[in-house]
Amino acid sequence: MSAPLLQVQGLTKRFGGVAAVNQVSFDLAPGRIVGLIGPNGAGKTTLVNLITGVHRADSGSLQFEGRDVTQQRPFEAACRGLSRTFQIVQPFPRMSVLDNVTAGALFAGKAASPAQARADAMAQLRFVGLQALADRPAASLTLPSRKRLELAKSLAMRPRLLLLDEVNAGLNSAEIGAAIELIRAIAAQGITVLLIEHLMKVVFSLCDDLLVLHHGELIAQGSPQAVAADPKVIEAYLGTKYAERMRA
Amino acid sequence: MLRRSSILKLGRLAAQATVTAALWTASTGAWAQDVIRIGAPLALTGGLADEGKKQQVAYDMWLKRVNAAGGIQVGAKKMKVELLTYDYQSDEKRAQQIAERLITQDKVDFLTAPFGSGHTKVVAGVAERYGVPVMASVASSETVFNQGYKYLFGTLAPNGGIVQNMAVIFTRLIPGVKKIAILGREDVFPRAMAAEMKKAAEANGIEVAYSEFYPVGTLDHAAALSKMKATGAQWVFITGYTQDLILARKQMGDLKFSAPIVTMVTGPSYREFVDGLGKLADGVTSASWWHHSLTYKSDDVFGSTEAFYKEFVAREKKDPDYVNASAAAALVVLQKAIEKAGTLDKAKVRDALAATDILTFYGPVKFTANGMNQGRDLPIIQVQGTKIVPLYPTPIKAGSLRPVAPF
Amino acid sequence: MIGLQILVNGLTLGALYACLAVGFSLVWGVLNVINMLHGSLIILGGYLTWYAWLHWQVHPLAALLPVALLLFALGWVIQMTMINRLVRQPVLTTLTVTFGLDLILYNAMNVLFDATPRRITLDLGTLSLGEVVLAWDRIVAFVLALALTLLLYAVMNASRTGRAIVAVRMDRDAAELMGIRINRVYAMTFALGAGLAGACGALMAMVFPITTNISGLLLGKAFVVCVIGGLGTVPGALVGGLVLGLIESLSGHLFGPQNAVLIGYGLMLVLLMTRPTGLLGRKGYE
Amino acid sequence: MKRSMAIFAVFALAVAAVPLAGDNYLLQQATFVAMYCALALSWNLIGGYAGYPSFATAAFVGLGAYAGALLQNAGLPMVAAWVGATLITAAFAALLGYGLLRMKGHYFAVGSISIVEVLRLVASSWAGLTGGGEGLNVPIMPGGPEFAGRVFLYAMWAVMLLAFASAVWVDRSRLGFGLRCIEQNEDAADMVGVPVTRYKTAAFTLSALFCGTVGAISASWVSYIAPTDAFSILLTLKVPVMVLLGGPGSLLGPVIGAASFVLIEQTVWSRFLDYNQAALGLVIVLLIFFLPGGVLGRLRWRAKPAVQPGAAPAAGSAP
Repeated sequence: MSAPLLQVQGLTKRFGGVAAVNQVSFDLAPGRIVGLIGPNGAGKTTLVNLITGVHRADSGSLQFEGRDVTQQRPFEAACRGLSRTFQIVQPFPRMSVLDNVTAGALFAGKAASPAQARADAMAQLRFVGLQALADRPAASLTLPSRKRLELAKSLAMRPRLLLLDEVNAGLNSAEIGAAIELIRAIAAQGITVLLIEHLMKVVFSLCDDLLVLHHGELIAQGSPQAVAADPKVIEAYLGTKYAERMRA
Repeated sequence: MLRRSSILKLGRLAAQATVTAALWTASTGAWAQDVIRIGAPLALTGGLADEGKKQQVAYDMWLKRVNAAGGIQVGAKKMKVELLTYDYQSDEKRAQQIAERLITQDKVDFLTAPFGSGHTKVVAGVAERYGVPVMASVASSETVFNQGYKYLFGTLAPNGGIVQNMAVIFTRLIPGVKKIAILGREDVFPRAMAAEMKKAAEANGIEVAYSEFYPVGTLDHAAALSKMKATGAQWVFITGYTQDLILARKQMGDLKFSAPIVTMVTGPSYREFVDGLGKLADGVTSASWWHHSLTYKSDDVFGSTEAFYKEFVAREKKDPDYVNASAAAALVVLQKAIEKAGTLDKAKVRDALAATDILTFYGPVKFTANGMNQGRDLPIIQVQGTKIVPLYPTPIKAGSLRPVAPF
Repeated sequence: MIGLQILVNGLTLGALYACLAVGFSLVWGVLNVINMLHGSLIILGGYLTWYAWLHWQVHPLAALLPVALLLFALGWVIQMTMINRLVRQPVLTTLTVTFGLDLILYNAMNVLFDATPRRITLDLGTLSLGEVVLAWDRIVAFVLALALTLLLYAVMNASRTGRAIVAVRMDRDAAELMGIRINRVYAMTFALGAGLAGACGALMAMVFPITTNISGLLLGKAFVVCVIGGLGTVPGALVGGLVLGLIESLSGHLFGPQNAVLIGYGLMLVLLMTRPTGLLGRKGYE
Repeated sequence: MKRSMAIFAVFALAVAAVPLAGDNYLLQQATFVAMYCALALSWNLIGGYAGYPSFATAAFVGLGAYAGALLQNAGLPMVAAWVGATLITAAFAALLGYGLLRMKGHYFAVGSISIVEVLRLVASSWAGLTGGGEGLNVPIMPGGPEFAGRVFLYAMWAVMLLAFASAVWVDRSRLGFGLRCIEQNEDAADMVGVPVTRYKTAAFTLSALFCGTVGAISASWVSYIAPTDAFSILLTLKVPVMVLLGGPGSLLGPVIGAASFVLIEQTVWSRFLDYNQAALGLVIVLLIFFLPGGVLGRLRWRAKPAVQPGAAPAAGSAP
């Protein structure tokens, strides 16, 4: 197994007494799709915020590609190839779709010049199928298109680790199918993906491994089948009915 | 290829420019007839709005009298006088802009300077470059006149002289004055007066127990006054603009802080100081460059101090102060110089001004080498009841110094 | 003992600063509008009170309420006609509009009253407690500052309008959904702010020489008090005022009047950088 | 982009040609126009592009004036004093920016306007160095009024050109793009890899740079400075209004805004003696209601994308 891309040791974050994330430790190997599941309020988004420097950890450490990044700021994380999408989409409203993605390419993607960045951005738009809307202002997009814009922007940042925060929330089943294909294509480019997801269909069809978070603590880790059989996970999150269906 | 929108825009900009240019030429078309044009930048808004209005009233009184008498005798013919006024909003850059405009655009023959030493310096700087004589009616700090300007003349005597007399007279009249507390406003004239007072006090053996400055924009003097009270000084000396001094005197009342001599520079010489304080103003001494109870007779448009006083009271319903008198006197002196030179040639009028040695309703005016009116015994005044009473010099003495009533 | 006198000076000055800032803090806190008109409104209140005292011998304290109501109406008109349409605009726009209005009001007062300093020469005398001396008009200011703050606190908490204002402050859109007529609430808030400015002006006429020249200074003080005290709370202005009064009084004594005001600003900048919500600041407006 | 530069070139030539046509007063008007254009262009970098409404312009102008005057009095030749003043102001802005730019919106506005007041008080109380309330005299430049008029016109004109050039560079460069991202959504910009603090401080320092030069030049021009005049709250409020009149966040907006504002103020101010301030106030209020996007806003019919598609790739603009 090659050196882990991301090593998390004893990461803890308290918001006024409540331990949103408590002593979480795990490693992410490069090139794999890892699912991060858990009930609402389990601390999934907080964990992502800690990894991408939006919040500062109270204790514990983060190693990315062998370098200690515990105290990194969001833009440093982005430039190191650690990009994320937001649960609530955060576009640059008055900029065109093309410029939104160009921003990613120009800064984190380290494009040579604005013109070069625009070319890379156009490529990403074609990849996610938004090239027709290139000139439209980002604010005018529908929800699924916005989700794809987020994806295109993150890809333009040439990430090595992509954190997708419920990127399929609010999509209908057809759109989810397309999204799964898209994520599989992204992973095929050698990008490691950490997927926060509630839809078990997506999780079990895409992920190589699973991390289960509950009350800020990591209660299970391993292949989807093993995790689904774990009584703690069933009791905390999956529910007994689903577990039986899975085993049958 | 410039598209339609930019042509449209250029067109509008050009149109806007021509319109404004037309407006300017219209206003300056009048220089053809033979009229003496005097430029007057005044602060009608902003921090000095109150003082600016005082100059405006005085200029207008002189102007009406001169034109009523047919104008100024320039050599063979009498020429009417036109006064061009602009509001420089107590803003230094605007004052410079207006001086430039009056000289180059409106082609004025002479200029008057705005209120205060700072802005006088700015206007004088411009006038000096063009060689246009400037009459400064309210600038009394040496720092204005030591710039080597040849075309600048000021009717106020140097402010140093005022405090010297006070130090001598007050200590003689009121025994036991051993300590003085000085509070000055950090501004050109008030700062100079506070510094002069410190020197005069030390020269007369009075211990300076407190000497501080307060910045422009101070809304409260309690801290300084409390400290001054603690020094037990018998003489309190405070300089500033009228609103600073009204506030300071009121706060002295608030702190039950009094001293045998309370001197506030140039507050009491203004009517609004007495109106604003009522009985608190009683006993406050000050010094001034002029007082309406002076009895000068003069062969100028006003004829005598009395006549100027009567016309001012009739018009403004209150007593004139030194700013009104000095502003009118500045134009009287200019008129005399023009008549003496017999021409509007700026250099000749300048020389006539430099050689001025006349008596006006405002008092004797004789310019020294740097253009300032010669120092002489300046009136020391005290508020007694609601009247402003001159104590010195002897010819106008109308009362004797009374210590301030303790609380 | 001069220390006690300094403390008293600081508190009475602080009370004045609180009066001055309470209306400004309300408008900034609730409407998110920096009201550059506030200084001139205080001066207008002062001029009206002075005028009533000079011509009809109305005692300033008696004139306080009518003047406040008059400015309340003026505030309502200004808000309804102009500010309402701009409340959602960024700070640059609202600040610029109120700056433009301030120029108009300033010029109008300059023409009507001209800039000569005026003061009501009504001395309420002083109160001596041992060596410490207190002027009655400053004591009245102290009482008024407390009264205005308590009144505002009561209005904000007890009355329906008050709760509406708080709701709007917390979340304008949600409040609108609850059936609160936003424009009326904004008009009420801006008018209340103007009324408070009027009340403060009436009081100032006894203490300060009223002249249009100091309208900018009063506005500057309101800025500092709001930042120190913190937005979003009624007692914010009171606490901010008292703290600033004490700081200026103390530093005036220790470092001389030259640096007193400077240190006040210095404290504000430090707070702005470390604790922008100020000493008491919170999101809502309780 | 090309069109804006062409229009600006024509405008700059017109300003430069004034000495041929007009008398000294017109020349002085042109100098004021150039001065305010430079200030508006500088303000636009932080107020327009980055969306941080700064009211610190007068603080930088005043600081530049005092630095320039003190250097000149210390014997430096005039132009060297101007350069020195510019560097001092830039250094001050960089230091100040680090602290000030942590605040946002209203707090930033209030924080920046209080800097003007703080510097005025420092200039007033540090009498030993700055002459305090007495002010500071600056040696009058030799040569007659015509010569002086031209020197100061072309000095301000040069600063205007430099300010425009830096605006063009920023508009095209990575910094400009990053500032636009910050203006629209600072958190998203952070996530996308924009070094937010560094870019904001750079924009703030750049916006202060030319204000310092303008201050130093006007000190030599007026040859006398005092605290209340050097740090003028009126100036610090007028400059953003000018950019609002023209159209913030664009290249030409500040120039159109500053030029028209100075012209409006001239005609308004010279026509109404007692009511000029009210007239100016009315103009500002009407401007906000009827020209929300500024002159350029009104002329821009379609939403212009932030980076001109197809515009020639900016040669060598990758810093």
